[in-house]
Amino acid sequence: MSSPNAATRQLRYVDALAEAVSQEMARDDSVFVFGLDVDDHKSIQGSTRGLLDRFGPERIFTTPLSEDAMTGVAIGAAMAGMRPIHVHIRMDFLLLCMNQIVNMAAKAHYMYGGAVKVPMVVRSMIGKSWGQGAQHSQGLHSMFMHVPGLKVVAPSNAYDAKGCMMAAIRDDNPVIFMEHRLLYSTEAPVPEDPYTVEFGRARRMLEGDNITVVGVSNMAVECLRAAELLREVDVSVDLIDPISLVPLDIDTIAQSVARTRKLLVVDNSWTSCGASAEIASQVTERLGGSGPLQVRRMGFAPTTCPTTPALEQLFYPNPSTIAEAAYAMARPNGASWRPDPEHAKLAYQAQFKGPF
Amino acid sequence: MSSPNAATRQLRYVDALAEAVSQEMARDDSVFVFGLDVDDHKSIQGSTRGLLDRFGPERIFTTPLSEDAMTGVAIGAAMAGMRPIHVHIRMDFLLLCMNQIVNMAAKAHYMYGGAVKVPMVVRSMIGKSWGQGAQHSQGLHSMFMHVPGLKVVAPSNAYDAKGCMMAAIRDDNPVIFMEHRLLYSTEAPVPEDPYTVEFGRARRMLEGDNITVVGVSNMAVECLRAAELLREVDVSVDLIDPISLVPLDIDTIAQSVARTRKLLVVDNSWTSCGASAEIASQVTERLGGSGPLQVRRMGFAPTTCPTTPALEQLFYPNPSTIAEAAYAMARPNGASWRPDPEHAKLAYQAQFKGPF
Amino acid sequence: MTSQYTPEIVARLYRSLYFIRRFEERVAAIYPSDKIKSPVHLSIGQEFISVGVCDALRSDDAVSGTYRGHAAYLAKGGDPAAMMAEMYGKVTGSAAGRGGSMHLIDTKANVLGASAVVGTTIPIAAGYALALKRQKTDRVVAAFFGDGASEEGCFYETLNFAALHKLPILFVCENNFYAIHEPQSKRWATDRFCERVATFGIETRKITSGDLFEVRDTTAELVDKLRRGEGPALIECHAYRWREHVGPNEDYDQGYRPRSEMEPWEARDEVPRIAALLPEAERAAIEAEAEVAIEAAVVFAEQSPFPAPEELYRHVFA
Amino acid sequence: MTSQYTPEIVARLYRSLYFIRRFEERVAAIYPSDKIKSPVHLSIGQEFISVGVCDALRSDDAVSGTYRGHAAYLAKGGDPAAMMAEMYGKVTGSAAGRGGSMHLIDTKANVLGASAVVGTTIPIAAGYALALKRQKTDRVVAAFFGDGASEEGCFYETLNFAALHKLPILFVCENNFYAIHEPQSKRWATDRFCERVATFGIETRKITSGDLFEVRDTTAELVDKLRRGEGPALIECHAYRWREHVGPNEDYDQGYRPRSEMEPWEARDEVPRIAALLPEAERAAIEAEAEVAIEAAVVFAEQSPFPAPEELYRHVFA
Ligand SMILES: Cc1ncc(C[n+]2csc(CCOP(=O)(O)OP(=O)(O)O)c2C)c(N)n1
Ligand SMILES: Cc1ncc(C[n+]2csc(CCOP(=O)(O)OP(=O)(O)O)c2C)c(N)n1
Ligand SMILES: [Mg+2]
Ligand SMILES: [Mg+2]
Repeated sequence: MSSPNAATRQLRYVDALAEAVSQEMARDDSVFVFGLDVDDHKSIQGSTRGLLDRFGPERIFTTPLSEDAMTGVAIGAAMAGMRPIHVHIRMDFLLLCMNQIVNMAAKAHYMYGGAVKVPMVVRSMIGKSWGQGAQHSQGLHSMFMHVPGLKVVAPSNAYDAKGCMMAAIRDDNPVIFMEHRLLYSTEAPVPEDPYTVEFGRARRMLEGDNITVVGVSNMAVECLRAAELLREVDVSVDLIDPISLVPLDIDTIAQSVARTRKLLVVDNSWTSCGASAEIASQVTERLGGSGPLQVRRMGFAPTTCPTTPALEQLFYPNPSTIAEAAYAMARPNGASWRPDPEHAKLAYQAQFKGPF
Repeated sequence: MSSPNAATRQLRYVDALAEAVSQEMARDDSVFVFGLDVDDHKSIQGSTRGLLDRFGPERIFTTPLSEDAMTGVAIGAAMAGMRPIHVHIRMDFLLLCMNQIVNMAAKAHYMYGGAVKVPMVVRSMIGKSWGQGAQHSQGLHSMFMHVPGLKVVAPSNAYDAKGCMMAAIRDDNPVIFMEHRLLYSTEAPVPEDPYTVEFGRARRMLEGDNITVVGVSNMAVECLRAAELLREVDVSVDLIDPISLVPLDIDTIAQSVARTRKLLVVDNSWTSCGASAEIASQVTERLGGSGPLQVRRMGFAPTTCPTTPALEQLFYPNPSTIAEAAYAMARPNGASWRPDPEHAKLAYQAQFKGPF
Repeated sequence: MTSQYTPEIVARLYRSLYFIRRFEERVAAIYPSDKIKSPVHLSIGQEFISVGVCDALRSDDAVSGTYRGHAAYLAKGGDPAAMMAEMYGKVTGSAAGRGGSMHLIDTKANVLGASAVVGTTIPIAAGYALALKRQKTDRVVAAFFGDGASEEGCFYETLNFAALHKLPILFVCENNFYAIHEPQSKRWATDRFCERVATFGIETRKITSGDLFEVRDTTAELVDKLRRGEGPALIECHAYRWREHVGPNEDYDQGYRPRSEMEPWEARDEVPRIAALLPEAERAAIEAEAEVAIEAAVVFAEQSPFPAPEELYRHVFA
Repeated sequence: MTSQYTPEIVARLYRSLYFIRRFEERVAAIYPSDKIKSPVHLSIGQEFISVGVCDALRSDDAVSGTYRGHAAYLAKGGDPAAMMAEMYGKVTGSAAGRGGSMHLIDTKANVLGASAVVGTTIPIAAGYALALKRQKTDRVVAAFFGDGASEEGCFYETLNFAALHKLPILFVCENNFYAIHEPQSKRWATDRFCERVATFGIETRKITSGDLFEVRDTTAELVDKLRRGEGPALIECHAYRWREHVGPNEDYDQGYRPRSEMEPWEARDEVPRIAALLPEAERAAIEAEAEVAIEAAVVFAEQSPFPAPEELYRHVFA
């Protein structure tokens, strides 16, 4: 991770994304951005704001509704030496692109014996709340983690958003860049100068002794709040944000679990064959033989995402359910405990309002 | 599992598939079969043989090369009360169908509040050897296991192939039916009368005390051979074939591991976020806290599948590498051991010849 | 408007048209209260297409709609109370509160469920039509979709398959010239859309008038052919979306399209035009009846309970 | 054949055509030895298309082929020794032994890699063309694909995008009437293929003659327009696959197609026809040269080593 000397200021996640892309486009002519609606006045919730004015319609342009072919176009342009950033307003739409991403982008470098590279970034956003429902809420990162040849990153804050985006654009491989709608308005100190956040290095967000908690994407934020709640009942959490899922910094996670012997992985998707399964398995393969190990995964309920808020709130882990689960693991012999739900709310959950 | 009284005879896997479909088509007019090449003289390596003659071109027909829309057609026909079987000659091509399978087939029943059902079967075959390479070799079951609403089955022998196929056709949900090219010619005793193999019941193929081995799809067969080799060095294997991956009979697996405290999962795909990760995680969640637990996963090498036999043979687990890994787990303090590779070969590996 | 239009038919058409317009206006009015926590894509201004098409269908024919599907759902006879309850997220909703505005369904009225992934429902509608054909009925399916949806590959795949198998499906493209904020000029290489579809051997009609009667007549003629097994047909129908892409408001201040584009459409709005064809008393009665039904739907939605927590786990598998 | 055909050009065309025919015949001859453990899809009978198209391209133009891509690879100047080694699975292969017959690539000759998933390379070729355009070159891409591939949705998506952006891409559909064993009548609703493509504003040509010179002339004319930035073009070229879909043999005994279908194509085979245009000595010299080069490729493949085990883990990431 480079440590830029430049001044930092508070920046929103969404603006950090736009700034990263803008700086890279200025630095490198071969970078371009395309995808439905990247050039309209809403500019993907602001995450592509300013790019059209600055770089013109040859370098940032919308497409027809043709996600499959457009992914192929990105791959072809990348093979020819350009650095496309292909944007999707929901991760669910990547299901239309699976053939190109998995059969071609992931494999081209290997399958052609190293003769070509596919330096492209696939940006997509996970939706949540306000009736996003079955088809606008999915976190599909595990499908990409499954396939060799793809990098997968999921920054949880504005600093990492900018640094990962710059690293993704400079990477010579296809990078699946997973964003979360509810993180867009969250702020963090972000240096003005360009910098990269290196893939494969997890961030220890909190140091603690009682339990290791890994939070993926916006679940890192929810875990942070859970850890605050847990501190009130004297449970100290070693909280880790993997930032990048491929490559995965399993060393940092395993070192922590070697100490706590308790691992809770909280993901932004279903647990079955999910990122949480991978993290839990790798830790167990390393540490299971040396003594008791408590492992638990949390993620989406094993159902389709319902639209009604009455059920939607039960579909996701939240600081309260996370804290409750972590407490039960950390104090297996104590009485069960759950934080006051009102108290457990996250600031951004109160703010966010639809329709999108 | 129903136990038919009828006579059994040796049948090949591929013929068991055809027989199951034929019997169901005869029983139920709403069943039909479609997909590229299902009605040609090669009839998907024989797995649809005889259906055209018996049931005519309205009930078994080829399609244009349009996997995405054809999956939608299957879903629509299923919603209207039919029972389509959509056939793909390679599982890799399901990547073209992900949007329809994941966004619609898996979700329709839930997302519409139970108003519709989607009883369809998606048959697809995993390819292996003879230069199948990057795009004709993938086992993508974990992507489907990730998504609630899909059933996933992977029979490893002719008996289960017939029974699972009948169960899949009768199931009111979308079922991803995963076959393996190298299993097609393998024989087993198969009753002539119709019967179903119930989903969610694993089969204990061998009873043993030293280690639990789970083998998925044709890896169950490779594990069986590995277990034979291990018997020669006095390692006894509790070998489990899950048969169905969703629903997954984790009870049978966990009961075994509770005894052996050693679990080796061998899958027919990559391990990262794979079926092996899910099985390992569920077992760990249940049993990790109660004492040391050795867990290991084997699967495809974490690379794209190369075509050259020189590398392809290293890409897959085989009886020799499986036995070696299981031995190391069962005898952690012993010297390492590996069976004689010639001895370890499977009969079907010697037989199989390309081009397909 | 041809002479076949008896006063009864005109009244029926107006009943449907007026109801949809007012129902959506009511949704828009409720929206700021945050009681409807669902992305809503209003069809205001485009309702005449659904009304015209659905009136030419039988009740046992099926309709497949989109996330902008309020009009098709209601025009086909979908239950308005269940729809309103669905948008409120109530257990009495058409999808038991799991689908919201984008996934309307009413199997009794033969409204197939809609999808939030653009284009996905097109091949599904064809599959439904295949089943109808195999069942030797003369039922047909009308599949609605937008101009944007027609850019997805699955649309072409479906055209080819439907034509090859002579499926009883009427494709209805609601061409409103935009996909979200992107005009057609940035998405379509040419506008030779019907000409292209025709090369599959599919009969096509392009309707640019905004005339409900033309939509109905055209549909009736094409559906006759569908029932005779002559294979699929397509209508491209021009229309204009009066409100923002998603949400209750107008958005002419956003700069991506001028209000002047909408004005000709507003000027020939079918709601007042068809109203004017009816005797005043009848018109008033139809409108009063609609208001009562809409009010009843809102009350039903408001008073219905939310799903109980254990509902979360129901219906994952059938 | 127009008067522009100097003896040099004819000799060059024959050199390429004869080489490809003999190279594939050699592959077929080797196949039963099991040394080539790769599914091979021979282009025997269809080579004239690749030869005609590629001869009209510059060496800095690119070609995108398919799993039936031997002809395009060789016609564009791909290295035959690397290709043969690739089929043998040797480390000296064009893809270092990781791709086999279905994934041929030669970046020096501007042969983009091929895919075993039908249709996938079509949009990739368009992306390559987009890059060439952005780089302000006048280079073009020729994208080969089969009639079956044209049924995939991504083909239509690509046509629309390529036309919209006026990309320098020549689509070349090798229409051999079959996808594996399925005839077009079971896959295409109509054969109004060029007409359909033209509705995107794409210039199209249909070549049914089997004439290499017509292919070359047509390509030359269209490529001129591409270089001038006038947008994409498409050639539909009829041809016939003489051998089985995959593998080295004929398969007229299988019942899905009669040998009589092939006979007219065999009768106007371009190999002897163009041979006859050359002076005997020159023809013989070209043929002898080809045999030597093919023999050298086989020797190279035979003698090259297999990749070492650690090669398995190379090139997962760049
Ligand atoms: C596959 C897919 N891509 C993108 C989107 C985002 N999106 C939602 S609506 C829409 C516009 C669709 O336009 P059109 O089909 O013309 O319908 P209209 O909204 O104009 O009625 C887009 C791009 C989506 N939901 N699904
Ligand atoms: C997406 C996909 N579907 C199916 C297949 C199986 N398959 C391999 S070649 C082929 C036929 C393709 O026909 P066409 O495009 O006409 O090319 P040809 O073989 O005739 O040269 C098919 C269906 C595949 N490889 N990829
Ligand atoms: Mg539109
Ligand atoms: Mg063909």
